[in-house]
Amino acid sequence: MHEWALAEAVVKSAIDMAQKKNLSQIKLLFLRVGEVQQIDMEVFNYAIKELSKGTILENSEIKYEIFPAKLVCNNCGNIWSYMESFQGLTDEEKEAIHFIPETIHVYMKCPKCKSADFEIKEGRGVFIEDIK
Amino acid sequence: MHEWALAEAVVKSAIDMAQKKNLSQIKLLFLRVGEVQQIDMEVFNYAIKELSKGTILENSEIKYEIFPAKLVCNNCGNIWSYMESFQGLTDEEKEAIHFIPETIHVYMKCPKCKSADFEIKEGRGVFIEDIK
Amino acid sequence: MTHDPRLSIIDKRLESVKNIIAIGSGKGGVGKSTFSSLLSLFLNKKGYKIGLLDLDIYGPSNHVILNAEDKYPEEEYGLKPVNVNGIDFMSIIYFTQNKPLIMRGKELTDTILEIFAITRWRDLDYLIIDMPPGMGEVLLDLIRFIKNLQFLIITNPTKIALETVEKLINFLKEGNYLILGLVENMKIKDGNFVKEKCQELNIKYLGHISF
Amino acid sequence: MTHDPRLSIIDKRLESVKNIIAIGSGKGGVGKSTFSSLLSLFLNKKGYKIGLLDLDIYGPSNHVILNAEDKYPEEEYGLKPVNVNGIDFMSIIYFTQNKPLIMRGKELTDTILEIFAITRWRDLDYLIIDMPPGMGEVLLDLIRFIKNLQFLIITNPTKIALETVEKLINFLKEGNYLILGLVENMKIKDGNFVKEKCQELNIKYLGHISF
Ligand SMILES: Nc1ncnc2c1ncn2[C@@H]1O[C@H](COP(=O)(O)OP(=O)(O)O)[C@@H](O)[C@H]1O
Ligand SMILES: Nc1ncnc2c1ncn2[C@@H]1O[C@H](COP(=O)(O)OP(=O)(O)O)[C@@H](O)[C@H]1O
Ligand SMILES: [Mg+2]
Ligand SMILES: [Mg+2]
Ligand SMILES: [Mg+2]
Ligand SMILES: [Mg+2]
Ligand code: NI
Ligand code: NI
Ligand SMILES: [Zn+2]
Ligand SMILES: [Zn+2]
Repeated sequence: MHEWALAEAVVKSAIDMAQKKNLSQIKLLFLRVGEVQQIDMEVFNYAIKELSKGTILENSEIKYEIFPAKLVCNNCGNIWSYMESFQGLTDEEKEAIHFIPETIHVYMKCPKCKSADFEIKEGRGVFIEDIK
Repeated sequence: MHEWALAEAVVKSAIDMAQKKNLSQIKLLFLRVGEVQQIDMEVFNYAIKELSKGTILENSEIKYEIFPAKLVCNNCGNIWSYMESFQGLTDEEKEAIHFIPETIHVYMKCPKCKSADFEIKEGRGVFIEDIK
Repeated sequence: MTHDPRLSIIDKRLESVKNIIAIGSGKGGVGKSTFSSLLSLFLNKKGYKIGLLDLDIYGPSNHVILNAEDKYPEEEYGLKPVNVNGIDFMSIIYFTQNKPLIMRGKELTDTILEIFAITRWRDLDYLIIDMPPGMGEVLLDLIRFIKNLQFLIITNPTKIALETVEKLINFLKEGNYLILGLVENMKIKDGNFVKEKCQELNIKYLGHISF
Repeated sequence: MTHDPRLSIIDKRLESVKNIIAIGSGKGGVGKSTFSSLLSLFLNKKGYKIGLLDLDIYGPSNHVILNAEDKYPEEEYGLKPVNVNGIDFMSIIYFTQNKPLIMRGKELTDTILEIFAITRWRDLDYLIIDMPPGMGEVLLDLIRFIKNLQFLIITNPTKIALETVEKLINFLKEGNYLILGLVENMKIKDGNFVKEKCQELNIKYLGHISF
């Protein structure tokens, strides 16, 4: 349900951006959604639609690109996919990362060298890629 | 004179890199030198030559690319050139930055918003770009 | 033209907060967290609506001082802060199971942005922000992202602490950030040198707390 | 294939240093700097050759404790640490005129790398490294770049401090880093709970220092 908070941020941002671009109506909203937060896309999409009602974002097409997450170890250089480590997490751990992705450093280690000092190189957060 | 310390790092790195590449002799060493540290290129070049004697780096061609420094303000987004602010520094301040470039945050501000929270986007340090 | 939507929502999340006060020092161990918790309790007793946000990501402490370890923020169109003795409280501790959380600076920025983007503060008279020591991302990002931020500085009466506290004060003054004043904590013997330092730095001496 | 040559020279710069001991805590204000300085003086008196490196970039303190403010490192094929009462001392303070130095984490990494790359330590029995609070770049980069690093942990005997100190210890233990033991600083009243915590965490209790 905190997907609503993220949706609200997206809707507000999109409208702000449209105003800067002098758009009177948003035809397309293009979002990049990283897999780290495991966002519930159904809730998220529904929330965006609901919050768009009565705004210049209403009725616009929304395109989502789900971005696989790439983790890079600062210690040994190893690169691995989020999903590789995701399986081993408990529900509680998944939920913590769902809210604050950086808590990943509490619950995951580099599979090669066991370091917690790695970077979420790709696949973190929600970004607006484009509006039209 | 601390250019010798930097030269020593370059020589050691170049030789290490050559060994990894299985080169028996280095023909070309290509260095990128940022302008932030205001390295004395004459001393630096002399030091590299001296320290290379008797190594696989001896007699190699050394190419330098001096990189102008670009500063980007994290606060207002302003981008400016290092040289713009460099003129206003005292000798003591220049020397501090010469040794530890990050002390630039003590002595320079964004010319537009006066924030010290800016990034040395380009032109920091010495890098080996290539060896052949 | 990739845009991070969190940047657009922070103002909205804080729009019902009348005052935002960051408890800072630059120096560690001078009582920032103890003071943040006690100030929150005190103002709450006085009838003000108080929020307390622990932004010491590596070493959160307020949950210990307030004994708020067994609660959890509720999910409700975002996250609702935990209610502790009438104070609305948020801390990274609710996501770490009290285990070590290391991270680099860029990720501190992301953590702070995320917390501000998803935490739903209700109407507050004061949001107290407990800061970590240092002058890195947490300080720089608070300044960057939070409007109308006011600073309250804490020190202890030692030369070692003031050496660092003075740096924070000078940094804030140079940037024209609002400093409410300085609190001298852990005072043991009589002496005026912190008060005099305040005069020298032209900031308000707010009083002392005994050791 | 851009390469940072500093990474290749650090080992060489430290090759004549027999022991490298990082004084850490995670928590601020527990006496890391005071202890680092006093340990350095003590070991030096015992006849050991000692280097002391202050890596608390935002809040360096050892120059105050050692009264080493009026010296300056000499340039000699790099930088020669300052000699303070026989100790070889290096600190960011020599480059900041004691003014505020803010920076973000990535730049902390660069600062530390630069200091290690250009500082020429002579033969040393011990290099003592005074660490800042927190578990960010300074900790992570020391671990990453410095071989044979040993940690000595300091805490004060309060629940608040231990809450954070425990996190550092657990992090180091998980990574199999060498912990020499823990020093209990600022002890006021009798009590064994820090000692007991050491047993629980399976690390050596090295002793206490009174407040
Ligand atoms: N006025 C005081 N008298 C005695 N001890 C104090 C006082 N204020 C704080 N402390 C203690 O000092 C230590 C550091 O306090 P803390 O609030 O954690 O500081 P910070 O948040 O600045 O690191 C804690 O152990 C705390 O209990
Ligand atoms: N054993 C002690 N008794 C009394 N005060 C101490 C003791 N050790 C340190 N202090 C004081 O505590 C404060 C914090 O010490 P400091 O060495 O700066 O800690 P840190 O480096 O961990 O932040 C300083 O004001 C210092 O003088
Ligand atoms: Mg604290
Ligand atoms: Mg001084
Ligand atoms: Mg210290
Ligand atoms: Mg606990
Ligand atoms: Ni959710
Ligand atoms: Ni030089
Ligand atoms: Zn690894
Ligand atoms: Zn600016």
